[in-house]
Amino acid sequence: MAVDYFYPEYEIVRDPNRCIACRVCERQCANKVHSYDEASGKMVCDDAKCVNCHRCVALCPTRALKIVPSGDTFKSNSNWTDNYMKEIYRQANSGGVLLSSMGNPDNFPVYWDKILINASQVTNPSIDPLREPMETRTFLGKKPTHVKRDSNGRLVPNLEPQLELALPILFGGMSYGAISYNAHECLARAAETIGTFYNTGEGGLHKDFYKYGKNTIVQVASGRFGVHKDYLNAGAAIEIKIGQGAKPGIGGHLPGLKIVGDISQTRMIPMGSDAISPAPHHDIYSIEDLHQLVYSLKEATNYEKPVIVKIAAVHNVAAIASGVARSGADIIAIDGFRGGTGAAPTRIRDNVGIPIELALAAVDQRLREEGIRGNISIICGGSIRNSADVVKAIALGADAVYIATAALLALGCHLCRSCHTGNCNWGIATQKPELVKRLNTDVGTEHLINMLTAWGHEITEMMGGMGINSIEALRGNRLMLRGIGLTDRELAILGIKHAGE
Amino acid sequence: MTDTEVITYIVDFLVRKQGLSLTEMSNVIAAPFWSTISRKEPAERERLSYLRNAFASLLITGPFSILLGFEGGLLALNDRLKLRSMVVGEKGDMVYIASEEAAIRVIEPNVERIWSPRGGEPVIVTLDHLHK
Amino acid sequence: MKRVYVQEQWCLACHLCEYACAFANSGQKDMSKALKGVKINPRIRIEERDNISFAVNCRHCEEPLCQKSCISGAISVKDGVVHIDQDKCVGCYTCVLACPYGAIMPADGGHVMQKCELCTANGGEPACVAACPNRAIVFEER
Amino acid sequence: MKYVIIGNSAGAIGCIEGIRRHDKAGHIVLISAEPYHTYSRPLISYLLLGATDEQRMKYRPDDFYQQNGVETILGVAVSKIDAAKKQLKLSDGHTVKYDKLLAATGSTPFVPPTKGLEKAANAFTFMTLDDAKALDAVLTPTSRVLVVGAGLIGLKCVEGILHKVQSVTVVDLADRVLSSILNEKGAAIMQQYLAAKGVNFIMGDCVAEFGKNTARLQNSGQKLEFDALVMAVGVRPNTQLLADAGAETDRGVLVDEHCQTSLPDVYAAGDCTQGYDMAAGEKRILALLPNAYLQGECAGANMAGAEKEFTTGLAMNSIGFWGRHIMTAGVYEGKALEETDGDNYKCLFVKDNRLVGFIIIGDVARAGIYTALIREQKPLDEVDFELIKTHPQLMAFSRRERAQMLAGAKEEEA
Repeated sequence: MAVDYFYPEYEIVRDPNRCIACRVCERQCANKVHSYDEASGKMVCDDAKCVNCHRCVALCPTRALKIVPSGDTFKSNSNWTDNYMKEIYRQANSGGVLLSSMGNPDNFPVYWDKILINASQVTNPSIDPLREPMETRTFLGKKPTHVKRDSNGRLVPNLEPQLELALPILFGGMSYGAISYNAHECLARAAETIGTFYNTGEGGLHKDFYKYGKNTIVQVASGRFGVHKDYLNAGAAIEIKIGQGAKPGIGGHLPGLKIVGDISQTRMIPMGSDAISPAPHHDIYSIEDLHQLVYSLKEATNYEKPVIVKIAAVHNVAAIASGVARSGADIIAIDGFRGGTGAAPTRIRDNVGIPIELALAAVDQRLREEGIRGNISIICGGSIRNSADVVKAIALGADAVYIATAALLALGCHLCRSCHTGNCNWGIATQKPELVKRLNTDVGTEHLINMLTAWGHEITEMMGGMGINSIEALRGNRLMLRGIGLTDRELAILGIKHAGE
Repeated sequence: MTDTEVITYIVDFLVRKQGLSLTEMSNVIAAPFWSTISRKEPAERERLSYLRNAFASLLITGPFSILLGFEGGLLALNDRLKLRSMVVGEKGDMVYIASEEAAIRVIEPNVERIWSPRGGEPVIVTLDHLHK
Repeated sequence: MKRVYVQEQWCLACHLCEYACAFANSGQKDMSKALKGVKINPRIRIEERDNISFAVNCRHCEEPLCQKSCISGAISVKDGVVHIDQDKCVGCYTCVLACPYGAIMPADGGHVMQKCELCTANGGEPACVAACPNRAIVFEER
Repeated sequence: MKYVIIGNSAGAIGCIEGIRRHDKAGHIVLISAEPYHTYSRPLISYLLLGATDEQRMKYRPDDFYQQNGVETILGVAVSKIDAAKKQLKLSDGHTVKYDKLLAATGSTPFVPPTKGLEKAANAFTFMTLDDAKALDAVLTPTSRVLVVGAGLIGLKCVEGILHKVQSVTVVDLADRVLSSILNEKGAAIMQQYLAAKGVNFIMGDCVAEFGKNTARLQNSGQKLEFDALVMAVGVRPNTQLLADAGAETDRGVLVDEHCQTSLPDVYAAGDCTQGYDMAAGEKRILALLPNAYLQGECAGANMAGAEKEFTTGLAMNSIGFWGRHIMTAGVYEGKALEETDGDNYKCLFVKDNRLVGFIIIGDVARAGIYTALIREQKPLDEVDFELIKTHPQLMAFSRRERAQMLAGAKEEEA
């Protein structure tokens, strides 16, 4: 342990007056941090194993535990931060690529927090959402460019297949394998109750969840895990995953220890083998090839389901989006660089990709300029943290948003960022039965429904404040936003005025 | 650009460019609520849903009360919440439209019919000679 | 009548229900003071083996064998809840011999018996159900 | 409808509660030779021990009779039952007519005829509250007490008085203590334990002749001195009244699964009856309070016109001495699975894939789970018997059965 030993980043503080040695923390810590010392009758803990997931803190009946930064620091150095030094120690010791989970935690600017929302005062009346109907129903899909009429002049509904949502919020793709069976069930049931959709992620769809098909978006990724005809037809829409905000340009990586039981069966890959999906779709080497995959999927599902193309927000995203809008896809999903992941190389997660706010604004602007904004709907994600982010995203031009990390938090996740270990103490990003059972699907579903219901109310409150009573009037309505602490360049990209104007 | 100009461009796009009827145009800019649509007959429900979905961004949620002149007649329309007032009066083959009932009665004290159209419900008046 | 029902598939064998029960029946306001250094004697008990676990407490039977077998008439039923009058109980354990669920046990000291009484004396909401982190026990009408 | 009940203990109270569950209005008359409010006879030893008092040992609250609309005739014995005329003759000359009758006459101590017994000073039996009070009255710290009978009653009496007398000697013809409920191993453990508490035992002997304060033993010829004598050899069911009325009896009054005797509209409950013992598979005397209550409740329901059966009569005993508890149930037949762990002893009796009996000394926690195995005649191959042998637990049952027990699942759709 010599050269690369470094003092744990966090340590557990146990209040001796409060601790009654009930050993709940010991039983509930899958990382084996806590233990009972028979001799002294006291609880002891090994901070080095702690991932700061707060399971013990949450369950301690006498609130005797808290987790604090250990305060141990190398000589302070704003260039060589503690983290960079530790990463070198780890790599000097392992020689391997550092893996980590969830979204980029670094101190890049978060544009959501620099955008402010409008409210009516005199010029137009604000609307009281408790008295007037407030409409958040959203249709995602291609909008017709021309009206068609039949022989006796009646309008022919030439509308491509749409996704109808009660709320412009969908659950982002998280594969069965990265997260547990119970987590998937919660997302599916909540989506069904709320009237929105959850995304299977690149792990295929467990046969038990086919019954939630009409609220499911089935993902087709480069690895084609679990993709077969029934799978494509089971969902309400098909999403081609080109990229993911946390790891643009590379494939997915599910550690072998998570490929067990019916996960390998659902993914149609052998037990225990690492599920590495290749970087590119090997049938899409240029934007033109996307057109073929889109239509082969439409062909396979009799043109009854909208096709979504999910890309990571990277440089030149507007041009990419424009290509996608012309590929026959019905919806484009853009995943910002803060988006989460079950496992991704730390370096890529923390340095590759651009903020979703800028990407979204740029794409919406470009499609409007090219007059093809109606070709596709835009879903943005990575990461939406609250309902204000949702309103800002829609005002910047999104039709709807994907939330994934927020959903995990609602299920109990405490963002300890160690999903790749498969040891999730909250029963979400794990396949160990004794941990999976920690997520009661009734409770999880209820929590997701509560969160979305709460966000729904908040969105209608904010809309009402702006005098808007239907979500369509908020979409792309940049007049409702103002920037603060942003450069003119950033304001221009976002297409919003500065606060005070 | 004033609100009036914006609305005029919207109507022009919908009626002239897209070829929608005046009623269909009204069903876009003052689209009924989804709850109202869902109570309609299937055919009507499909028609209104189609219009509201296809031209979603042209829905005007701010309150308005407009008079639109077109070759051969007049259209009067309130926003779907009817936050603005509008009254229509008739006497013989004369039609009077104003924000307030009092204005009509000043012009025509013996007006025969007078009513206030519901939000989003267009009132279309055409000149007689066109119909013969 | 509302009873405590077990949803076995969600029980994590964390034992929080036992500590909540011991505290609720301690008559004290501070859990640390009530239970520090104490070997708890809760009225709800966990059974666990491998990945299976569940909490057992009195089922408050409609035909309670304990009440019918009690030799001192210390056990009575009020609004469906089976109570023990610890003043009348002489600690003969006949109820322990009768209860098919093993849900009656000696109170501290072993002279009188104790059993779950659905926290009727502690505010009416079972403390064990409130403490369960995974809704493995629920208090409802079935 | 007029219900008449003879007796005032568990059987009688069970009957009242059984009737009132189905007939809130019918007139109930309860006749008891004892003057007391219903009290629990087994508690008399706890009374002497100081674990209870006359108020707290009442089997039901003071307002029980009034709450249940029961007219009580206390301190009066029934001298004759006229089954034909459906009426009773009381010792005070009155007659009481009945539509439905329950006889819960209990049992009386059996005192074997012994030479000179009438000369013995301070001789008592140990059955009623009066017996306990009379015995207690004569005891002094220097009293030497001779107890004839090392059964449940005798030894519980010893537990009640040991702390207030100088010495207690127990004599029993049987070779071991508590012979009716313990096997050799169990009895040995308990005898050793009780002896350690200061009880003197003389087993395999009986009293040949009594003097005023002396007792000469038959086999060993020993001469014992005593200041107080308790005769606790055994009890006899009180069947005379019903036998004279024509009811079919054997050792006790024979009752069917409705607790009905052979006489129409005449039921019986408690120690006086001989009812079906499901572990033994035949009708036996089951002089146990729980059994008396259940028979009384069943009889009451039937008397009130409902349809109730009591088929789960079972020998079961829970008896403790100074905190050391014994639990026994069923019959000791079939294969005996013994297990000793320190001063805990457990013996399970298995026959034809069923648990038919058990003896537990010491760690008696949750023993009711074993009792239920006997009562429900649970096939042992349907439970994890190896697991449940270690200690009684619901883990040994199937998930479906646990769902029925703990999750309120119905029989079929569990």
